[in-house]
Amino acid sequence: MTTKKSVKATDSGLRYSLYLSLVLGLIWLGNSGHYSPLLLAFGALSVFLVVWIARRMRVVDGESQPFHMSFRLLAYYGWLFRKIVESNIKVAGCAWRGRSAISPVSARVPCALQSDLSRVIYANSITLTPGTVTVSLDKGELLVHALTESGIAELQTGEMEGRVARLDQ
Amino acid sequence: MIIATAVALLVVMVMALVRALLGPTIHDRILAVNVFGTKTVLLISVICFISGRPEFIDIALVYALINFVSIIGVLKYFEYQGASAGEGASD
Amino acid sequence: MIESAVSVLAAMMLGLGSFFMISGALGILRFPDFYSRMHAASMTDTLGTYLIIGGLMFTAGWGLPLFKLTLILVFIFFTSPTAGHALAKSAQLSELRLGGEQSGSAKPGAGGVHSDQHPDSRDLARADRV
Amino acid sequence: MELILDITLLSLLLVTAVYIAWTRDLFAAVMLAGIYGLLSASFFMSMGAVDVAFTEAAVGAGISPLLMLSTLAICGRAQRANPQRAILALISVTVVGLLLISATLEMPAFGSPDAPAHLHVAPRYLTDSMREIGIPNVVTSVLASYRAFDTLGEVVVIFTAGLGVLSLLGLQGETLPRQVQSPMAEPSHLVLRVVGKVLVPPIMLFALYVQFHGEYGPGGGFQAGVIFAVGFILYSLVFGLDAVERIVNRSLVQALAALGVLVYGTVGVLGIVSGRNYLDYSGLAGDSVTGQHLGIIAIELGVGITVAAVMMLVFFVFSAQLVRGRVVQHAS
Amino acid sequence: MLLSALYNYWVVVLLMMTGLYMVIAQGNLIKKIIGLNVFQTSVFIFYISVGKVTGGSAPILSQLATVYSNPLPHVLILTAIVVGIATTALALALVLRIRQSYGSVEEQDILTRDSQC
Amino acid sequence: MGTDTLLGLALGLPILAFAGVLFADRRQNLREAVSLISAGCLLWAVSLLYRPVLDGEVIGLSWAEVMPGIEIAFRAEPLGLLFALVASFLWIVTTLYAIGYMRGHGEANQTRFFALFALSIASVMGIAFAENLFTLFVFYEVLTLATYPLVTHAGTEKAKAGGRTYLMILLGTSVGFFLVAIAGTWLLAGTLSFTRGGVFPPETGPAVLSLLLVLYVFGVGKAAIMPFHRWLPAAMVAPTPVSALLHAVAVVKAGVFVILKVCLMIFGLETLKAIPATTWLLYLAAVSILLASLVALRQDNLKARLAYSTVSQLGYITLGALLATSAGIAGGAMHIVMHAFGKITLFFCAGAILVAAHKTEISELDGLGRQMPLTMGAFFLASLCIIGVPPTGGTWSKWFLLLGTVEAEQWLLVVLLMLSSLLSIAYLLPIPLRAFFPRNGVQATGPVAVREAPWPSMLAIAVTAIGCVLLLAYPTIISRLIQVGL
Amino acid sequence: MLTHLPILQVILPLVAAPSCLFLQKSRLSWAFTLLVSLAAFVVSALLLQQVMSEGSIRYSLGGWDAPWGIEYRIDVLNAWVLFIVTGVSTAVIAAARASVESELGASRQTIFYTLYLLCFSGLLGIVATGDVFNVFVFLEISSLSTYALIAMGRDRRALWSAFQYLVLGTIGATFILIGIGFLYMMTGTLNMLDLAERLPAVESSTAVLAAFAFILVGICLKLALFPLHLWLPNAYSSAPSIVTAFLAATATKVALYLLVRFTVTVFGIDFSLSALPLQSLFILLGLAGVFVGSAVAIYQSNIKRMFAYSSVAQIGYMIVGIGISTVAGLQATLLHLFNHALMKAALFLALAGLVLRAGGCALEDFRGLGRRMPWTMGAIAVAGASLVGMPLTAGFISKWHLIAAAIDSGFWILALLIVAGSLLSAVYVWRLIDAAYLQGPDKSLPEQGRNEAPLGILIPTWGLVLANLYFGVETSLPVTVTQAASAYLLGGAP
Repeated sequence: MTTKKSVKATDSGLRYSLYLSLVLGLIWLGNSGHYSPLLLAFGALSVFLVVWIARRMRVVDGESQPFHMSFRLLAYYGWLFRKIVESNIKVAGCAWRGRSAISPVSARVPCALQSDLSRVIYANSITLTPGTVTVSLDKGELLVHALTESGIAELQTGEMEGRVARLDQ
Repeated sequence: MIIATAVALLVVMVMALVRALLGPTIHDRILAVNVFGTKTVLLISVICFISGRPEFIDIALVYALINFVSIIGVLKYFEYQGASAGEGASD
Repeated sequence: MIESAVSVLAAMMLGLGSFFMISGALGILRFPDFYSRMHAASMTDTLGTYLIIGGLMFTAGWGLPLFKLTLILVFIFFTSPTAGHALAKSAQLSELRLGGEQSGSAKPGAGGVHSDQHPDSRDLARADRV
Repeated sequence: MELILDITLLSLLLVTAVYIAWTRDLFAAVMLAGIYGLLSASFFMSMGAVDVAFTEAAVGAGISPLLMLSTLAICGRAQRANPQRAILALISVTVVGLLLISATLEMPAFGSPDAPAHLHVAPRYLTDSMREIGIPNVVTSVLASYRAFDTLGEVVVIFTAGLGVLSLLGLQGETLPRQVQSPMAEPSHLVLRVVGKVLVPPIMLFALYVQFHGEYGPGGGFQAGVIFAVGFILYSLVFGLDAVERIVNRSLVQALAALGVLVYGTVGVLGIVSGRNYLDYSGLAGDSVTGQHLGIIAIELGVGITVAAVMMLVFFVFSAQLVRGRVVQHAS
Repeated sequence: MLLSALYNYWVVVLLMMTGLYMVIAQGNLIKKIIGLNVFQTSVFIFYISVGKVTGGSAPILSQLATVYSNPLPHVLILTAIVVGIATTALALALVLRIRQSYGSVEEQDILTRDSQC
Repeated sequence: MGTDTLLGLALGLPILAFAGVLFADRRQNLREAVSLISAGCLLWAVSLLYRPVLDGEVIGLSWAEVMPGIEIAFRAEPLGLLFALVASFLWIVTTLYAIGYMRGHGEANQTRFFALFALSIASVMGIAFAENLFTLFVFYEVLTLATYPLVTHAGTEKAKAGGRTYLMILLGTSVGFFLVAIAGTWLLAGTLSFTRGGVFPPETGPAVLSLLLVLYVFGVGKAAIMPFHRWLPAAMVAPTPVSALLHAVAVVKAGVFVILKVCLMIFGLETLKAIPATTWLLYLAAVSILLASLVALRQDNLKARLAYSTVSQLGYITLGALLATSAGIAGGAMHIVMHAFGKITLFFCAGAILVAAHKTEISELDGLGRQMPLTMGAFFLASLCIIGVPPTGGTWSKWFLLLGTVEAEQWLLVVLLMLSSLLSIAYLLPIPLRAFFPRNGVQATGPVAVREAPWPSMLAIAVTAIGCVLLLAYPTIISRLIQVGL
Repeated sequence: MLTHLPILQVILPLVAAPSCLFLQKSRLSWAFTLLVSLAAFVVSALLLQQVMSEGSIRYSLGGWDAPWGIEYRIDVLNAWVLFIVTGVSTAVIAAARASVESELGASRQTIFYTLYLLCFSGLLGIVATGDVFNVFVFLEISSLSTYALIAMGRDRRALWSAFQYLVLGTIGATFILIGIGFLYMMTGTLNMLDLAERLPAVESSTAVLAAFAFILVGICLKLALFPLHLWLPNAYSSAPSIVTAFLAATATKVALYLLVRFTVTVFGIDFSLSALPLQSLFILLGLAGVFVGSAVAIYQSNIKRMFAYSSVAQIGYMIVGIGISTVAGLQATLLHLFNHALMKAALFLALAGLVLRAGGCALEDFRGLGRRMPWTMGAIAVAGASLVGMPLTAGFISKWHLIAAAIDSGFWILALLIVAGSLLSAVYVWRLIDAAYLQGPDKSLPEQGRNEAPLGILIPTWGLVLANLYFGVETSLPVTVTQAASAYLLGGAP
């Protein structure tokens, strides 16, 4: 793991746990329909307990709470959703036309992203678009399997990688 | 319309089950189980809405959670096993 | 007036979702080898699920169930690619080697996947010999 | 509509069960057992048994396939071909089956509201539980108050199973081979690690949510305990067994398991101290309804703690066997 | 019609027979445990279908529903599921120990190795 | 001294002796002194009881109440006293004989012999004075267990096999039939105590009664009725004092005594007559007498012949009991005494021959009379007593038995009795006669050194031989007791 | 405090089990278990005394009355079986320390005692409860802890027999669950007395018949009745000796209690007799159990396995007692329940001492034992005599009542067969006594001096042996209690 990332984690550990407790509180309130004082107290207690356990597990850090990029992330997800719908229609077509339409191919796609989080987002978004699946994630590249060559070609244009890179600044 | 989706979900589950039963390789079976799991999540949510008690969708969330963890558990089995080591350990 | 529009939208989304669902399932059954089936499966996971849950959201209207449905949506949004990725990785590690080992160039053709030869039964045979 | 759903689910169940019996590949059998659990859970859902669906999902589809898989990892996947005593089995099974089928002919029709089962004891629960115990989830009120002693038995069963597994597998030399990192922790599993880190806290919070909302919706001590344990299991799957052992070591888990049962037992004894019978919560607070309320929350907590502790204990002991199995492989 | 009235119970019986067959006939210990699970789950399904009232919704009191299905079988089955998982966990632990000391999980091997020494 | 304490003493003394012998352990003289003194005291205590029992005084003791209606209790009544008198007297004589025999023969672990001997006497006392069937059954079992180690005294494989058959038959019949019979009686009659004139309510069906009777007769294995007699010759493996104990003093006598008490005090003479099974059992007893005598005729080994003769003589007593006439019962009781004295003398002589001349087969005994005149003389007298000929007391018992059969109009049986007496002459008398007048003229030339067994044994033989003769003269001691008992 | 006796009886060991896990030191956990067992024994004695004087006690848990909440009903039968189980447990645990330490090693002691307490509370829970489903739950508690306890045996065969017992036990328990499900479906209630009232109305339907058949088979599996007894010899011979001592004396007895409770109280004796040919079925199976059990026991070389087969035979006797199905027959069974518990506990404790000293309990270890371990062999001899049914021992009393019951209802042949069975048991007891006393020690073994079992084992063993003798002579307590119980159950007396 790159040293740069660990420095950032310690000084803002508190910030991340606050952010995590905020998210958890939101989930609790959203879920429980009953806001009696007793239940709210239990809610606070359990949020506190979970945050404490999460800190012991050293799970609370930049990667798990990417609040620094949350707004840009939403925009990216909007764009990603459009991509998903597109590739879905393509794959549905292949599915209906049957075996002849598909030409499965696998290739290694270079990926220049530094931070783990961005590489994970990039890998997941490739898998999310149905035509392509990230098979393995190595140092500098991704092994991707695609249903059709067009899928691979589209990836190699690097459009998605650029968008993910922009998220990281 | 919900009932139509419920029927569609059932059909998909049947197809997933067929793939699980036929599946030549083990991974086909795992894939089928994964698909089956997510379809059950949807089926449960649809059932909640059909029976007019929408507040029970927590269960659907638990299904998704359990499905995810069991898939990870299965794949962990393969990590420890590895295709060859699996049989080696069995004699 | 608005409810009828919302319910029509919901019905349409549910219908579309079911269509994608069934096509994905069809893909799982018809595609020749494991990896292509995975694509079909991830398709049902993504669009099929989002449309159906979206439809349910619209039928549920504002309230507690809406939040729960969004929670489910977010959860599936995170877990299904990870599960897909993990599945592909473990397939890669065990017997279904991918041909992609060669250089980075995209090699046309079915790649090195030796798909249709029922490795499962061979797998069992080896186990029996033990 | 319910009928179609019901019949298809049951037929799917039947097909899966027959295939499990038929297949010789144990791995496929375990996978199908997972599907079997999911199917039965959705059947319970369509039958309106919400809590049971919750539990069956958590247990039937979650925990038991995991445990079976770790056993399979050590015991190997092949099953010997010839099922011996097949004919004897078939005969005895068909005899039992025929006896049962002959008994079903005179059973009250499925779902008929005037079957004796719904007329004698059950109506009081549905009508009076809101007045006497004041919580909407009738199943939880019956579970935790009317038949609280059954649940105490249930908790003790889980505790016994945990101890049994511990006595069998837990005591074989505590030295865990430290140096063996879980294979998941290598860089190539980046995706899983990051997503794991994102997911673990919400899972645990959801578990606690289920714990405390046992009275209002489906859920309760047992389901919460299992989900809490699933959160920890996910963490141990992703970050390795010794990472988990650092957070909550084995003696703490044992203590927690015992603590849960003690909480339950002492809540009962409080009933006696407050001058009523055992496990009678109405004496715990001013008026009897809040007393019941408090009592139910307390015992649900006890159940949750014990179940979570035992599930974690069992899973850790099993994966320790797996790790020991793997080390032996490498060494030999 | 007759089919819908008793279909549940017939499926329960068939599941029970499959489970029992697996436990008795299959030699592999893990298969026996899976058989035991199937057998127990069929009993759960029986209890729940006894508790079902047509048109009755889940036994959680709310304004939305008036007719509820019978909560008592649900409570019983919650306990029975716990018992089932407890037995399975213990059985699997036993299988592991048997595998370590006998070297196999097939009933025949165990019996032969038992009779030898 | 109160009669109850006397009864307690009679029961307690042998147990004290048992403890004393165990305590004395290695020290030989102390051990023998203890058994002799306690035997003497026992005889004294029992004889003191003679007068009160004769006057019909009720003497009873109750130890523990096991179950409602079933208790361990004792009562001195005439028949029991008779048996106790015989047993205690013969205990002294046998101890005396055993001292000589053991010293002469150098037997191993004698402590065990004397201790278990005392224990069997204790159980005999228990049987004699038992107030009800349950107490009787308890001591009956103790007697079997106490005598088993004596039978396997030698420790050889043959002794073990003999012991095994001994135990199997005795335990088998006692638990198998006797216990079931007792349970049946308890259920039908409601009580197990011995009462004059029978316990069964009049309306009990004859079928059940005959079933019970058959169970009783076969249940008492010690009475050695034909199918269950094999343990007696098998027990012959034991050393002579043990055989004496078995055949004459305790075991066999207990068997027939129980038969007598059951017939008299449980069924009662009238009911016994009415039961169809009685006649069948009578013929069985007769057959067993005849067959045993025939087999005895062919035995060459001296002790085997004596064993089979015991089986046949017991047949007489059982026959007497089953005749269901007062004379028959009297004859049976008398024969217990006569047979005891006669058979014990024969066994003592057999022991003496073994110790002095190391001979066991009858064919080797030709011309022994010259070397062992006293033993052979006693042998002759004792055989007369067994046969039932005037100079010895045996005549009385055979006479009463004959009277009984006549009274019961069993003419066939009368003929059978005559025939069996002839047979007993055939297998007993030739032994002493050939000892004094060897058959094939092998005249031992010149004076032959008289070598007899050690003096204590000879004293015992003399006492019992004289006893046989005295019984002819003074039968009244016994007959008066029996009259009161009937 | 006295009103809470019924629940204290079960809760005491139940809550003590988890707290026992916290005491890490083995000696402490042993003392704690002994204390709890003693307390439970005192409670059961008080309960028995209270029930004998005031009649049956009702205790509704959680304050909810009978059919809705769970209810504890203690009548003479419950109190009697509770008294036996707690008494035997106290004696067994008193002797447990040395034997458990040698057979289990130091590390597993605390877990052993915790599991023991769980099994103990499970058994008490089954006996005390008046609710049918509660029986199933506590049946599972006791069975699970039994499987774990058996699996702690030394050699690997313990694991295999534990697994076999688990499979059969679970099938049995699930059969009982099916039976309970049928009963609930037909009557709508789970309380035993409520069931007894509502069953006659639906008696004719095959569902109730199926329920009866299923529950019967389930209990007979747990009871190790003749055809379903295959798990018992393996389980008892490979388990640690203390576990065998406890199980042999209590586990099958509780299952027998269940059989009596279901056939008499829940289904009613007349339904049970008419629904299935119960009378001839039980007598036949019982006798078959007696003869097969004793015959096989004679040829066993491992003595623990021999006494396990003898347990199968003795259970056969009890089943015959129930088969006679008269007040006297039932009383004979309840008496034999008590006497058999005394005998078997004494025998297995003595064997524990032998295993501790000689390392195993094969027939060879018995050669010359009379000299090497006089007290232990003495205990085995007397307890063996009681097993055979010699007069003045407890065994005789139960044999006597059984024969009397058989004759009373006219089955003369049955009486003879029962006695023949006890003769068979005399054979295999005699093998031991013959080897120990009458055969000289074989010369090959070095002449060991007298190494007697530790006092810790001898005192409880001889306590039980003396109890065997005491109750052989002074039988007022067992006879009066069983008389009241069987009269109450069958005779309809209050």
